[in-house]
Amino acid sequence: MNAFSYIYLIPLIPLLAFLFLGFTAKKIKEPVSGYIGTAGLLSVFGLSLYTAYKYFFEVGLVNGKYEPYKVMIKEAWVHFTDKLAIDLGILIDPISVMMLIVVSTVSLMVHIYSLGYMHSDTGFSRFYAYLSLFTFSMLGLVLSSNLFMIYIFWELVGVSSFLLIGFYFEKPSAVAASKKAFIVTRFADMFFLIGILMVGYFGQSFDFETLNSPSTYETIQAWIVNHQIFSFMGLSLFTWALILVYIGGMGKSAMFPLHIWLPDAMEGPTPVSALIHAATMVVAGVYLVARLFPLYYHIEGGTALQVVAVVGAFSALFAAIIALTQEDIKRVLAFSTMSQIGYMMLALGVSGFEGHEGLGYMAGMFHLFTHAMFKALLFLTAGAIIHAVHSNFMKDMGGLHKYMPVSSIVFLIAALAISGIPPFAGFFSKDEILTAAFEYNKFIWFIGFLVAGMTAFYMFRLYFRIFFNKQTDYGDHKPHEAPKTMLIAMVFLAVMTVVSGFIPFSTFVSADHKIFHSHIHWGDPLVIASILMAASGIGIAYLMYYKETAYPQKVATSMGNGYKWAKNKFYFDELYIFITHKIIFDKISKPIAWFDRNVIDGFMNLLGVTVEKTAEKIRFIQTGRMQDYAMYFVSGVIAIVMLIVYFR
Amino acid sequence: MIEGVSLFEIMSLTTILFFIGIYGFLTRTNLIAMLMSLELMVNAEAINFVAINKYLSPAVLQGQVFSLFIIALAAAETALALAIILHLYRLTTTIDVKEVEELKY
Amino acid sequence: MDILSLFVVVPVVIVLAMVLFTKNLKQARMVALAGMLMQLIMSVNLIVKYLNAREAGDQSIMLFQKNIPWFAEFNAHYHIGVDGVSVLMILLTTLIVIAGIFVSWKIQPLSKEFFISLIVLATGVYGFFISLDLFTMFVFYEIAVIPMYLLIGIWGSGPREYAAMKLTLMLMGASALLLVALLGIYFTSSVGGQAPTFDILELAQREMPYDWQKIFYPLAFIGFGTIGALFPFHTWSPDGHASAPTAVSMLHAGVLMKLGGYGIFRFAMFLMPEGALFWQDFFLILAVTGVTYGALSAIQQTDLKYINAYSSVSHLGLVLFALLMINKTAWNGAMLQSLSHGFITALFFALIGMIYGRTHVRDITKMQGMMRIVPLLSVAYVVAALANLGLPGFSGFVAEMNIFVGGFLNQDLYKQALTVFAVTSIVVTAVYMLRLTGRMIFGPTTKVYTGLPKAFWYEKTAIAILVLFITLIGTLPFWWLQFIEDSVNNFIQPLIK
Amino acid sequence: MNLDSLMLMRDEWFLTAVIMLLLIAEVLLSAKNKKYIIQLALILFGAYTISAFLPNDTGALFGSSYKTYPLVHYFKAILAFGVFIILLQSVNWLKEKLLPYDFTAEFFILIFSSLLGLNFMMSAGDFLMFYIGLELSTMPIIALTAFEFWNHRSVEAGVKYILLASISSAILLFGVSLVYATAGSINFDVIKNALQLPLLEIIGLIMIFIGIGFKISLVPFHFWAADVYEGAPTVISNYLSVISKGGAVYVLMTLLFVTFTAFQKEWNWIMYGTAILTMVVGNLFALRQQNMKRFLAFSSIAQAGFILLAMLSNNELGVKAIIYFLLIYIFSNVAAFGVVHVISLKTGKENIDDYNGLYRTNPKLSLVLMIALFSLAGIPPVAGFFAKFFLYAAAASKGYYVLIFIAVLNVTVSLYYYLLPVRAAFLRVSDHPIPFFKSDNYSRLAFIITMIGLLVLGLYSGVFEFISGISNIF
Amino acid sequence: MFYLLSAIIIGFAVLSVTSSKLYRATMYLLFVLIAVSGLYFMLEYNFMGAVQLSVYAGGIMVLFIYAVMMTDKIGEPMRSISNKRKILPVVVTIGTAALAIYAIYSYQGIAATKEATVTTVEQIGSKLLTYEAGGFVLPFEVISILLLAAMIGAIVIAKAKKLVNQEKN
Repeated sequence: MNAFSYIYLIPLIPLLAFLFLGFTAKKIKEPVSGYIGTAGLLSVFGLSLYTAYKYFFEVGLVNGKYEPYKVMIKEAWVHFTDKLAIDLGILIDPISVMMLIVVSTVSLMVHIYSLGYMHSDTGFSRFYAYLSLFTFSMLGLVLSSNLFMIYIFWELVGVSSFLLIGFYFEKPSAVAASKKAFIVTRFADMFFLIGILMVGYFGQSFDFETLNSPSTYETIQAWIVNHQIFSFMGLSLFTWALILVYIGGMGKSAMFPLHIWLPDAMEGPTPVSALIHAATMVVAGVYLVARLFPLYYHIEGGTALQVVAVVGAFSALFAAIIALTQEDIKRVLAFSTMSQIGYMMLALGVSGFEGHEGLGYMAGMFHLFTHAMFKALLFLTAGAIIHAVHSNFMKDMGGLHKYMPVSSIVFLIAALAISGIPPFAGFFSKDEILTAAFEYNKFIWFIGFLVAGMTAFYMFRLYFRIFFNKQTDYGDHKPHEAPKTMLIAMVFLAVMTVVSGFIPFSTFVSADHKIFHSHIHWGDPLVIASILMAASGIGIAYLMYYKETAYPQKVATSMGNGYKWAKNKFYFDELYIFITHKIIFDKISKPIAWFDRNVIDGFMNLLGVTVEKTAEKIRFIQTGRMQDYAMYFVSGVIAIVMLIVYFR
Repeated sequence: MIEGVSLFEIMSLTTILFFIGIYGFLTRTNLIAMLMSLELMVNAEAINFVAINKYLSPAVLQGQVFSLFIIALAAAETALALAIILHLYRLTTTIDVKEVEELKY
Repeated sequence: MDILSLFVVVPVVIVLAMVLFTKNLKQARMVALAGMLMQLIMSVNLIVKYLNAREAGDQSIMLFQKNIPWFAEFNAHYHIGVDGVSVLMILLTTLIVIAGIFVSWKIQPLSKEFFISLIVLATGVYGFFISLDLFTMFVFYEIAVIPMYLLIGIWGSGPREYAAMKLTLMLMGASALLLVALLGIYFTSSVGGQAPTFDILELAQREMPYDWQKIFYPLAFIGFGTIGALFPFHTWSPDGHASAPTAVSMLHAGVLMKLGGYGIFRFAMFLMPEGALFWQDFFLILAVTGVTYGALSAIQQTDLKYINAYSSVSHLGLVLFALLMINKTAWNGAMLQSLSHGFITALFFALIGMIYGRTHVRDITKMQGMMRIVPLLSVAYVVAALANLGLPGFSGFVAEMNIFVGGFLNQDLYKQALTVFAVTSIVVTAVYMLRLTGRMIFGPTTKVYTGLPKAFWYEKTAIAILVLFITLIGTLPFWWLQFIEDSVNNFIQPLIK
Repeated sequence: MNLDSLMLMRDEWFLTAVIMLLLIAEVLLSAKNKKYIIQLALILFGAYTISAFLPNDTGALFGSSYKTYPLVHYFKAILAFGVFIILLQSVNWLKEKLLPYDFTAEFFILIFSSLLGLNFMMSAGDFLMFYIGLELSTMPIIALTAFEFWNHRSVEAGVKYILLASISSAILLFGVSLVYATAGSINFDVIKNALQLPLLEIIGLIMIFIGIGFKISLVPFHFWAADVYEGAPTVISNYLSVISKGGAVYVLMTLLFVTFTAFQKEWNWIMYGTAILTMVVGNLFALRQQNMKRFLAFSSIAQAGFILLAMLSNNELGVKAIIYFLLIYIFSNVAAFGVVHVISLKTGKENIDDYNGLYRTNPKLSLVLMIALFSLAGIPPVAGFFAKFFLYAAAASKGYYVLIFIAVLNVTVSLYYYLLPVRAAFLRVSDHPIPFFKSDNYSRLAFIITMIGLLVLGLYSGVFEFISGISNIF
Repeated sequence: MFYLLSAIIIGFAVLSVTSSKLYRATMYLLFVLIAVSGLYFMLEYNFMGAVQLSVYAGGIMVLFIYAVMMTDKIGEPMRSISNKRKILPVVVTIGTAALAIYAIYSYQGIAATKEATVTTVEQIGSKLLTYEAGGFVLPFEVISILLLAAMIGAIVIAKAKKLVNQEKN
């Protein structure tokens, strides 16, 4: 066995916690269930750290390259053919270990945070059960060694997200949001599944190691060249397969146009938003692309990767525009998340493969890591605020700085980080993305650059409006600082936000698993430009929002319809509702249901009715008159004779 | 056999007689009249058997004996039928065929 | 008595015991339960014996065969035997009947008769699954179908007479087609002067003339397909399910509808491989239509049972679809799906029955927030819904994945496209399942229903049995697939030659 | 010719002896003891039935105008057995309705003569015996049809039956005369080899077919059946629908398979059409009937259509299938009619709607009804299924798949109406159900016998094996 | 002579089935029967002719006349069915008859007539009592049972009314 044979414990512990809490949800009272869940996560966190240490510093690096390790739990869990099977295995390589750290850290923090946040909620135990389920699924997802296995956990995170969004199941909006989230991601998963089927068909394997090995993509590439007819819209079917897989990732990662579920998902408890909809699950799409990166990069010259980049860039811009106008703080954060994930996608999309060319890849992963920290922090802080003022809307807030100083400071740290102000974590990762993009395509770089400024603006708009701006009268119900458990989590993440930028990420994660070194060149005009951009964004926000001013209103009016559209998220919800309800439900499903009841069933009934009617009618042939009967006798003779004569 | 008369003619006669009987059966409204039509048919058959026997296989008397049995059976049948019809008459005081059209459909 | 015949004999003995010795509900259900527990022990024993036999290297297609001439004149034998699939199907039947008994713990009126009919039905199903002779198979098939009439007609709800009649007539009409096919197979099997036979193992050795296969295969396929809810012959199922009492819906959707897929697998395709290939494309279209069509229809339904009935149309459509794909993976999926759908749909109908028994309403627009009222049932309902939409960890997922992968493994682009088409059903399934749970389980509680009794122990038992097996299949698919693969490997041979 | 050879005819002799003994008893017994006639008749006939099951030799008597061979011998026994069950069912009716008028002996004599007529008809070796047997089987039963002389319907049925039977036998006889003209003989053995099939002969054969078809009640010669069954006493309807039909089917079968083999091709056309017509019309008419007797009448018309399926086969398989079917059919129909009879006698109710809720008050009777109807519909494990299956098999053996297809569709339709009484009895509840009553012991015995028959004959193949052992009549 | 008889038979047969007076119809039938017996005599089958006269014209006709007199209101015409409803019977009977006659004439076997013989009473008698091939002793015996049964049936039904009346009183 190899060095990581204990690794199955990492997903197993949360699973056991889930089962235990699930079956005893009625009997175990708060806070015991919380402690159980947290204790489980603590051990997972420990194991993750141990794994990371062991991998990165002890066994992983061989000749300057990180060798993947694989722990097989059950070979051929489902056996399809001799080559295709779902193997349950754990793959340990740089990105999975990195994700392990992200997931376990954020999850642990959320567990701790929730001890305070979910205090005296009737569903306390249920909440922890769900959290454990989610953690299990997410850990499973990141550790999967097999494309199909990732799909399994993909679905499981989907369902835990569904359960957690709909946690307040008596609230119709929460139920609707959970439904929407599940169905939209499920819709994307359908493409993912088709993609998997195609990858399996062409690649003849579901195993990541096999798929990512040069021999596989060379074979496929050769096949593509030889089979030009198997193409659709100019792209080979395998590229389409990768795009379909990416659509799955788009659904999970809320990329345009499958993003509509994410804002609504904020109906869930805030810690959940922090964990699932900011730090971990939503980046699954990024992780998926990173997982299959060699395929994306090598097949047909990276056409699929271009799609990733374009979609990522567009989503980043699109979400940032919407985020500028939102009033609900969690929604601002949600769109911010979407925008940042767009960034990561963009980074992957512009990446090369080997050495320094793989900067984008590394930067994307790096951004994933830092973003997880600061975005989780933002959400947790937002949770503390909502906890304090019992509202999600900025109009109900203002001047909170004096009531909640700690929150204010950690929020500021996170906001600076996301805006890309050095020395906070976001700066390093974002800057490397922009560098990579600049080398790849100026236009994409420009989008990223623009988005960076917008990000700084809307984050500080948020910050100022919450903590400064007008002095709202909160009545007798004065806001107060969050309880200790919540603060511990927030402060820990704040520390992470500050320090994680200094991790030499490129020595750990790279597209070809080989170490390379990347440095920030402080004098580089790109760096200066981006810092300036962020600063100007902050500045404008300061001017507009530090005090209550009339500028925002003016700007909004001057933008006219543009503002309205952005505020209404460009009417995408309405479009989707139109498509699903008006077209699919009313125009397809209803006619089909009608058709079934009236035409097909009607036909069967008609058969019955016809027989009955005929029976009713011909009954009167039997008149009761003997002569008529005799008549039939004689006619019978004549008829039969005629027939016989005719047929003979 | 009858001199100068072929079996064709005799059989045509019986056929016509038979179908007159059938016609009577089909059109009469009186049960006894219907029974009488039946007698015509039975007679036609009896003649048939005798004539066929006489013309075609005079050595074997099958047809001629058959016709005797036909007459005997016809007598029995008529007796039974009349008994029932008369009983019906006593129940309903009519022997119109309409009286026996109650069971139908 | 050999171990297989006991599966038929024991139910008959139970029925006789009930007819002769029981008087009221309590006695009847105890006898029924005791008998079925005995069946359960025998089923488990059968699995163990089966595994041992395979372990010991017994490679014959069918194990534990028993062949007794019945109508020697017709060469019709009472020929029984099992392979992996039938072993599992027997287990499925047993479990669902047991769950059904628990669900009908308080059935009224004519309780004794209810259990008698139920067990008669089960007898037919057991017989069907073990028979290796077309004649025996057909006899058991009809035995399984006819008690349905009484079960729905007497204990059903709504337009029960209509539904019972429709179901019976459509199924018997289908069996009529089957009968023609069966006779056709029988008489065309006398090629080369051999005595015609009903024995499937022997029939497989004889090659039926291609022209006849082309004629009789569709008859057999539609005959079996009707009970397997093949579009457009499925309309008996919504009405039938909606009107049937709980246990009957469970047994019917859970087991009886599986007879269709099983029959096609075991008899129609195995005996008429060339016919199957000839008609493959045509029936594929019907099957795929059924898959999406059933799912789309389900969206519009508001009656719980109708939703489920259409869901069954969709999911069993997948079984037929997979069978028509004709490769091992898809067939594994088909059989696993039969099994999985059996448990899931039985769980659904059990829960619907329990909820209906409390609220007397099945319209999802009329009740909300059941989670607060009957938490256990609601949780189970959510579990069932998730299992139904193919969540990993539950049985539906592995089955469907086998089917889709199998479908896609065809070299033929047409079939791959159809597979893609079938995959869309997983989204639509999610839509209607979530719509249902969103309306009924979640949301603010409907006031009228507060204070309804929580789940009783016998209801919990039924739920526990079904959920347990749904999860077992979902988490340990390889254990179940070993049975199926063993059987599929043999039965697909004529088709992939 | 000696006594031994006369023993070949012992079925008929014994039956004649029974008739004579009853006649004597009727004369000798004093009015007070008349009621014992029932028991006496049952015992005598029972003894006859048992004797009928004893094996008999093959042979021909009276210049081959009388023939016997195992199949016909055992078929006679089967019919006798059927009559015996019917008699058991009729005891109560006899006691209640006929004993006051002192007509019980006459009832037995007439019904036995009818059976005797059937026996002669089946054993006939020439048209004369055939014709006399036919008349002998018909005429007593006509008298019995009108036996409920206080009931207008019964008398109407009698009138219809005798007039229509007369015209049908007249047509048959005319046909015989035509065949006699062309084939030159009335002896079957001679005719068999002398068939040349000119048009005249075909007309004759068709007229003969119509005469027999009338007795089997094939469409379009079936019209009398419903009216007569409905009007006649239930016992007689029962007898007509199974025994007399069974005998006629047997005769048709032997004529077709043995005597008129030359006519095969044309026969098949007739059979094909008539079978479809009979099944369809019988089913459609039965669909909307309210009166149980009328309903069963149409059902038995439809059943006749199914029998014709096997008539097409013209092989040994067909013979087996037909005989086996008739055996099962006797059991099923006798049981069904028996239930109707018992209920009608107790309550006077004969409509299907009157049966609503029957199971709740009379569970056993309902079960008998259900099993009988299932057997008629052909649902396993009841014997009717196997019987029908063999009929299909017989037709399939000659490749008539389309016909079988039509037949099985008809079975589906027939299932609908067979389920109607079941629906009434089991599914429905009524405010005024038929009250609980105990059937008399004779009827019970009859029901038990039929139920055992229906449940055992199918699953136990011995009976069928036995029949197939003796069914080589070619 | 034959043609005369034929004309009588057909003529009176037609009258018998169309006459609106039942009593007259009976008389016409009697003429037909007598004419038929004439035909038997012509065919040199005297025994049959005698039987026809005695059994038919004698016995059966008496029954008929008796029945008619019991039931019919003499002089009152019978209800006759409308002409429209006669069309079909006419067509069918004439059609079938035409078909039959066509068939008769198209069959040449009939033309092969043999020498005429006289059938004597002794021949008939011995045939009826012979049990070898060509004998008819069995039908002769069986018909006795038939007559017995028919007699019993007729008697029972004839007795019935009286009994029912008794019951009522």
